[in-house]
Amino acid sequence: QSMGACLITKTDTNPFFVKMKEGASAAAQEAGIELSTFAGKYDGDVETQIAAVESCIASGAKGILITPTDSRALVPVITQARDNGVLVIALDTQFEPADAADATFATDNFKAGELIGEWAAATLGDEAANAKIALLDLNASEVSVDYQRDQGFLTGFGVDVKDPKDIGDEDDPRIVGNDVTDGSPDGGRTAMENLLQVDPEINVVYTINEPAAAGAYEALKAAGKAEGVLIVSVDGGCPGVKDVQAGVIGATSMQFPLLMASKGIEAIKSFAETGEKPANSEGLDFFNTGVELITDNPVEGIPSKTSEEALEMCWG
Amino acid sequence: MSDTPGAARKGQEYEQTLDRSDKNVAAFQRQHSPIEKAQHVLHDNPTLVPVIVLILSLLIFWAIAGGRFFSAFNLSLIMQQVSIIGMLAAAQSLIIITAGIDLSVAAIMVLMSVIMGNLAVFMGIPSVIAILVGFVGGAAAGLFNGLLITKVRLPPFITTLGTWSIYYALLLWLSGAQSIRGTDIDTNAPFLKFFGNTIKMGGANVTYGSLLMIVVFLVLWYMLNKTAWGRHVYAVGDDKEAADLSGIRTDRILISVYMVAGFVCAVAAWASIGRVGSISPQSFYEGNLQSITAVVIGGISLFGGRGSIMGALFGALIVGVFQSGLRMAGVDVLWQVFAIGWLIIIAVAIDQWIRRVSA
Amino acid sequence: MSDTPGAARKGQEYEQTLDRSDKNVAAFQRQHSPIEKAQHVLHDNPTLVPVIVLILSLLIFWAIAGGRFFSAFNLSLIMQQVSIIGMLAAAQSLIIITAGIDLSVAAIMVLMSVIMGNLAVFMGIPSVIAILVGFVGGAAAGLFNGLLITKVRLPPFITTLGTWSIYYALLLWLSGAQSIRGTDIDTNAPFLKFFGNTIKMGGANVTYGSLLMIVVFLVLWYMLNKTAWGRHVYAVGDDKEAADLSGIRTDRILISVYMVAGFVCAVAAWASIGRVGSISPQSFYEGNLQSITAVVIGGISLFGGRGSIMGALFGALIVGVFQSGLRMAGVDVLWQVFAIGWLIIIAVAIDQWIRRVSA
Amino acid sequence: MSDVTPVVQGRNLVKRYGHVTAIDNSDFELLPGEILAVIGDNGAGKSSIVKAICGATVPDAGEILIEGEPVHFTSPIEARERGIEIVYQTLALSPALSIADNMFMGREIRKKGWMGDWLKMLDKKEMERFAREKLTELGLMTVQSITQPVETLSGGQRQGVAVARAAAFATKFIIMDEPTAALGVKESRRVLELILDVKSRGIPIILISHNMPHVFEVADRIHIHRLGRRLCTINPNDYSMSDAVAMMTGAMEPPDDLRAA
Amino acid sequence: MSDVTPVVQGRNLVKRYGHVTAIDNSDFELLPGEILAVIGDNGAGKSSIVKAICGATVPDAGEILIEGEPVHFTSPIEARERGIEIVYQTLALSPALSIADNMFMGREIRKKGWMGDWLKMLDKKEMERFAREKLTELGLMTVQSITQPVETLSGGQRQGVAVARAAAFATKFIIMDEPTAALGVKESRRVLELILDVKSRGIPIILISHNMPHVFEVADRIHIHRLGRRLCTINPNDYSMSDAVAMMTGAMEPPDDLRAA
Ligand SMILES: Nc1ncnc2c1ncn2[C@@H]1O[C@H](COP(=O)(O)OP(=O)(O)OP(=O)(O)O)[C@@H](O)[C@H]1O
Ligand SMILES: Nc1ncnc2c1ncn2[C@@H]1O[C@H](COP(=O)(O)OP(=O)(O)OP(=O)(O)O)[C@@H](O)[C@H]1O
Ligand SMILES: OC[C@H]1O[C@](O)(CO)[C@@H](O)[C@@H]1O
Ligand SMILES: [Mg+2]
Ligand SMILES: [Mg+2]
Repeated sequence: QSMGACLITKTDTNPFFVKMKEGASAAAQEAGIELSTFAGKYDGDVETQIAAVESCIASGAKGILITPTDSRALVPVITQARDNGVLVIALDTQFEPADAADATFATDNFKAGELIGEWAAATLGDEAANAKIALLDLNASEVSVDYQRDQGFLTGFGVDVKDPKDIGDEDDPRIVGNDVTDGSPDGGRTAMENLLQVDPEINVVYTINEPAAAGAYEALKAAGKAEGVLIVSVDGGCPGVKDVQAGVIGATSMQFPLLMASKGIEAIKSFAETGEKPANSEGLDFFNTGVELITDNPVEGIPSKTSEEALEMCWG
Repeated sequence: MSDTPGAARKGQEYEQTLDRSDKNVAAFQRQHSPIEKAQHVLHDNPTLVPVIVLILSLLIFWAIAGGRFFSAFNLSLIMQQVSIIGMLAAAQSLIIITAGIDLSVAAIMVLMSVIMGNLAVFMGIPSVIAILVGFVGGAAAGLFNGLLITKVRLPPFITTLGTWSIYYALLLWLSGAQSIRGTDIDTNAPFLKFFGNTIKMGGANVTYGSLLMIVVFLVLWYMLNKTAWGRHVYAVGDDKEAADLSGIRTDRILISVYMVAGFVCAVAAWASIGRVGSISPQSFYEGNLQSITAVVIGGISLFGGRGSIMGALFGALIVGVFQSGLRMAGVDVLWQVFAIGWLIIIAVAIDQWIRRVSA
Repeated sequence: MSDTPGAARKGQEYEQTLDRSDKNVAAFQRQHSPIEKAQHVLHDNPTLVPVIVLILSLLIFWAIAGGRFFSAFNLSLIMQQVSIIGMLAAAQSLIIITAGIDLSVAAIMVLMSVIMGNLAVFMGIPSVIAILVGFVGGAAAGLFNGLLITKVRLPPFITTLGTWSIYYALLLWLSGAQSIRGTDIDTNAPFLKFFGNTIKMGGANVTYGSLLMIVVFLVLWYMLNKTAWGRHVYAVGDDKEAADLSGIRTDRILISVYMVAGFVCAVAAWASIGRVGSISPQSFYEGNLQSITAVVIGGISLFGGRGSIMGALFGALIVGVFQSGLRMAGVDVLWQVFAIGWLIIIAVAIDQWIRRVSA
Repeated sequence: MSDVTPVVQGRNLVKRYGHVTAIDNSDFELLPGEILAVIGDNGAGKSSIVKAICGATVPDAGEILIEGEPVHFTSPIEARERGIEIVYQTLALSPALSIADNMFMGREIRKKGWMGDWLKMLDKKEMERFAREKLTELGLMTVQSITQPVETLSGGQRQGVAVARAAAFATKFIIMDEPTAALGVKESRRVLELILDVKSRGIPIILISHNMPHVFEVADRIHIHRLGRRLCTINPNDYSMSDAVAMMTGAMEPPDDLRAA
Repeated sequence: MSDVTPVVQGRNLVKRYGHVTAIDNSDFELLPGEILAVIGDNGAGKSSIVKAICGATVPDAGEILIEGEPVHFTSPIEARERGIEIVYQTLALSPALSIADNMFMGREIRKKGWMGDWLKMLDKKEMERFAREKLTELGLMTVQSITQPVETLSGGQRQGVAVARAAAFATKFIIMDEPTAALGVKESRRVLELILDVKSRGIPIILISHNMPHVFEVADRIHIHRLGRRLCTINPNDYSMSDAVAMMTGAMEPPDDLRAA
């Protein structure tokens, strides 16, 4: 019987996860692993992910790669998987606590946010003190990626975030407001419009991911503010990098879903063969798959790559 | 009269006095309280209810959120924001008037926008043709719903619960779960974004999409109220069996209604590309329930046969005004959800209260 | 007979022959084809249909996905997986039998699990009391639905569309949009996870939650079929006006049905904590539609008054078997969604075909 | 009117539906042991007045006395609890339920002992036995099975079930609203016999009908309703059908001494 | 049977509903200019047979000829297009729509010119005028407004609208299924007058009724239906009501020469 593994992503509607799936499938084929893939129907679909983990246990898989759609709610079921001798690796999103999984391969999401925050502050220079910031977050459930990026961005920008796990408890007057996007373009557009209504002078826009950024840009364009507003985002998908090139997005933090996937498959393979579990990065409670700031307007002191370079590395 | 053959030719004896019977019909007069009078006026013009609710909510949020809320700019923005759900609500109204319900409208719309995008952006087919293919596709999806409902005789709720899954799976498959980028559309098929163009008037920023929504409503209103087809649609929703017996081809009417609704969804698909600026399989996941919400707040009866399609337009606008107003007043998203829940209940309760008077 | 006072005491003359009239009723015999015979058998035992579909789908997936699928372990896993939606479907069935629909069942359930969790885990209140508070809360949420439906006379669809938003907003608020961790529950209130315990028998892993689901169905089946209350529930769903006139307090029955349904949702809430192992405000967002799906696949008529609640159990199991089988066969989620869409359509189409025979 | 206390009496009843006044200050009495026919044009308010009497609608004004005692029914159940039964124009049967279920709707019999007391279990056997007995008594046992759903019955059979239900449980009086309207000659005859049979058991009946020969055949008194109120009551032995029709249609003034208050 | 070609003729018609055979090899004819009454017990199959004739149900076997020519109606519209109108037991009106809308349901008049041709705009004025005219002709103009919804009318008025609709548009024949069942004495009389009026315009009528006096008053011939088939047809001048009732209920055998094939 060949070695089985599972990949469980949040949804099938986000290019990021689709890419991850492609990467994992390719790596699995190479490694001689039979990979089954699963996904929730929407971001936050806890039950489908639980059922998927259970099916993986039932089918005798050696390892599970999962991007938990709720970092806490899925802990019990993956604990059960581990008790059954299955290696569980979190991708992209950490569990809470992170050591609920055997390992995590993820972007340092706080760092990803911090980078774009620092970049935005540096780009504005002295004007950063008078910035008007819009924060376009994921959804009402505040999962870990959501607050890590949001709070990382604010930290990088120089805002006091108070509780770093709570979105929206800040009282810095430069923050115009938060709104949710569901990580989709139509959500991004409506959220941007709403915040513009609260203050038309917004000049810095943080977005949870690039689909949301694309929607936000449409709203700014429609309001005649295509120029002069900094949009920053996270992902580094090829469409997003092209948006950087086109000046739609000022800077984005690139993630490496293919790396997460291939690392994950590798880990399962070596676990199955040697029983060895992967180790975390130094000083972190996860394995950092790296993050790169992509911008065509680099600033002093923050290493970054240009969109042209980034097009070589991007995914999707 | 005695019971012998051929003796019964002049009616019963006891009926002979009928010629002298009173020819008047009963007429009763009585005083009405002002509330009852208002109730009657509204009863005779039921579309007034959502209009009044709309005006009231505008005034309330003006008071709460101030001039920024009541600006031409913001009002035109609300129009923009409701335009897509508004068009879905128009399609939904048609179906609800026939006593049906369509849980698949949003899936049809997103599916068609993906098809238009794939054809025009990736396959290089001229936008106009891509759009036409989308229109045909929308009508075909409606036709499929209609056939299941009329020929297989499945209840509309069940049919569209099923086809919603089917259309949703198809759109995931066709899109490969990828969004089509706004800039790619701009370069390869800018015409897909046509309805994103705006007309600036004073402070207002009216998109073509907002105007399209109004046109869609006016056209459907005309069809429903000024043509024989429209009378038949109402008759089918009112009492299908009676409509059948009085010589309406009810199956044909129902199929045509689902096709028109599917077509309207495809029109909304085109407009949504202009609105969102890109094409994403994850958009409008809640569009079905949102369109139903607009319809019921607009006072169209879920039992069919009653209500004006214009109500759905006002219903969609009321929801838009609430969302915008609450946001401006700095209310959390979660309390917006809460408020919409109460809005549905209160709006329909008022409507019920008014309908309780007989004409 | 002539029309003079007091002369009409013996009936019409032409009726005098009635004594001799034929006392037999028409009886017709004819041959039936085997298909028609099968149709009749199924017509007389409509719950057989979902049972047969269930058995067929088990066999099909056995053939496709092999022994791993048909193992005791996997079958007991399917039971576990459907247990929560199954209980929601039980609550939903009750309501659908009264010709209603409840879009708020899942929201009530999650809200009650959040309340139980907040009380027991964060506020240190004994689990038993927290659970009882949840039960009372579930019944109260049902009562609120029931009052809107009977006293304000809102259609159930609209009522629960509204209260769904309200309950959903409340649960987001109470949970602070955060899940309660499994480990916190284990330390502070392990009893909340009671229904997550399993009995191992052979390879099977039967959770208490799966057994609870079956108990819930049996109890409701008993109530519906063996008590006067149950007869009244069916009568209300069948023809509310007739039930009213024949002396049923229909409003009271409806309110009791919504309360029982709310209570069952709260029971499911407790079980869901055991099932999920944690309490997540974003779980079961689609539970409403999923419970309706189970009910309709189980052959309960959306028009009310017809169908056995056991059908919903089989409906839920059929969906579970499909999902598990497709997953094991390595089919993508999107094609799973696609398959469930067709399953709904085909299952209900078969049901319609069978109902088309008159008894 | 007479010195016996009426079984049921309505005084100055009023019921409005929006613009329409369905009952316009009308009086009403039913005397012990009698068959009272109520006749009147379509829309005269006949159904409205009997509905007010049995609690199916609540009158806007006026009072109702049962055996001299004022009552305020707010639902048909309250009337039923006092032994008042009504056969509606629309029958009020649940199509998907069985004949037995329908007959016992709202007054089901529970099993004896703990099964009934604690588990509230119905005694289906007993209910079916009783239902079969009643239908047989009324010569209506042409139905195949007492457990068949009412929707599988013909219109005449359904009417039979509704009438049998009322006859089986009434102790005070029975109201029948056009019970023969949809029935054939033979079936109508059976219902009339049934009415006389019920009367012979001492239970008074209110019969609404447009069929003058039927009315004149069975009624002891005739209440003529016109434009929402009682015009007069007549004795069928004193007046001809022509007179009754003339009065009810407004072609003839009622004799002064019979005029309603 | 006679040498004139029947307006409509049914031969060996069969219609089954599951276990029930509603029409059992029955024949049927309507002759030019006549009023044909159809009588029979409840459930005998009267409604079923006229529904088969007008396309509301499709018979399982047998043939239907209109003026000697075989037809296969699959919907009431096809019958209607040939000038056949039917007033159903259930009336078949749309309660929320206006009187005028109901009268023209399925045969609306469009505006003249491009508005009608291109925009398919209805000519509401004209339809209302016509509807008012027809109702007035039939003495039914007691309704307040031709645009009021049918649900605001009394039962008798609704019946009037249904009958007026049929009378206004029929060119071949009209079927009326128990048109007076729910009507009062006065209202019934008006419908009977209307039937005679239609007949005098040369349009034959099929009248189903349980009211023997009505049947014997207006019918030229009486079709007696029993147990799903035509038992015989009789001439009301040759037979008494007692005979008809006896035959229809099985108390008397029909004379051999009249027995249906
Ligand atoms: N629920 C109701 N809503 C509005 N109007 C009503 C209602 N019930 C009765 N009416 C009106 O009240 C009046 C009296 O109606 P009712 O049914 O009592 O007449 P009726 O004498 O029984 O007539 P019929 O012989 O046709 O049965 C009619 O004009 C009718 O339209
Ligand atoms: N749609 C149907 N489905 C099942 N059975 C039907 C249907 N229509 C009629 N029947 C049955 O066919 C038989 C004939 O019914 P039909 O309505 O033709 O009788 P009828 O002579 O018109 O009776 P009535 O005088 O009561 O109107 C009855 O037994 C009836 O139950
Ligand atoms: O929806 C949130 C998700 O979106 C992504 O940014 C990809 O676009 C993921 O990293 C994250 O988990
Ligand atoms: Mg009446
Ligand atoms: Mg009939």
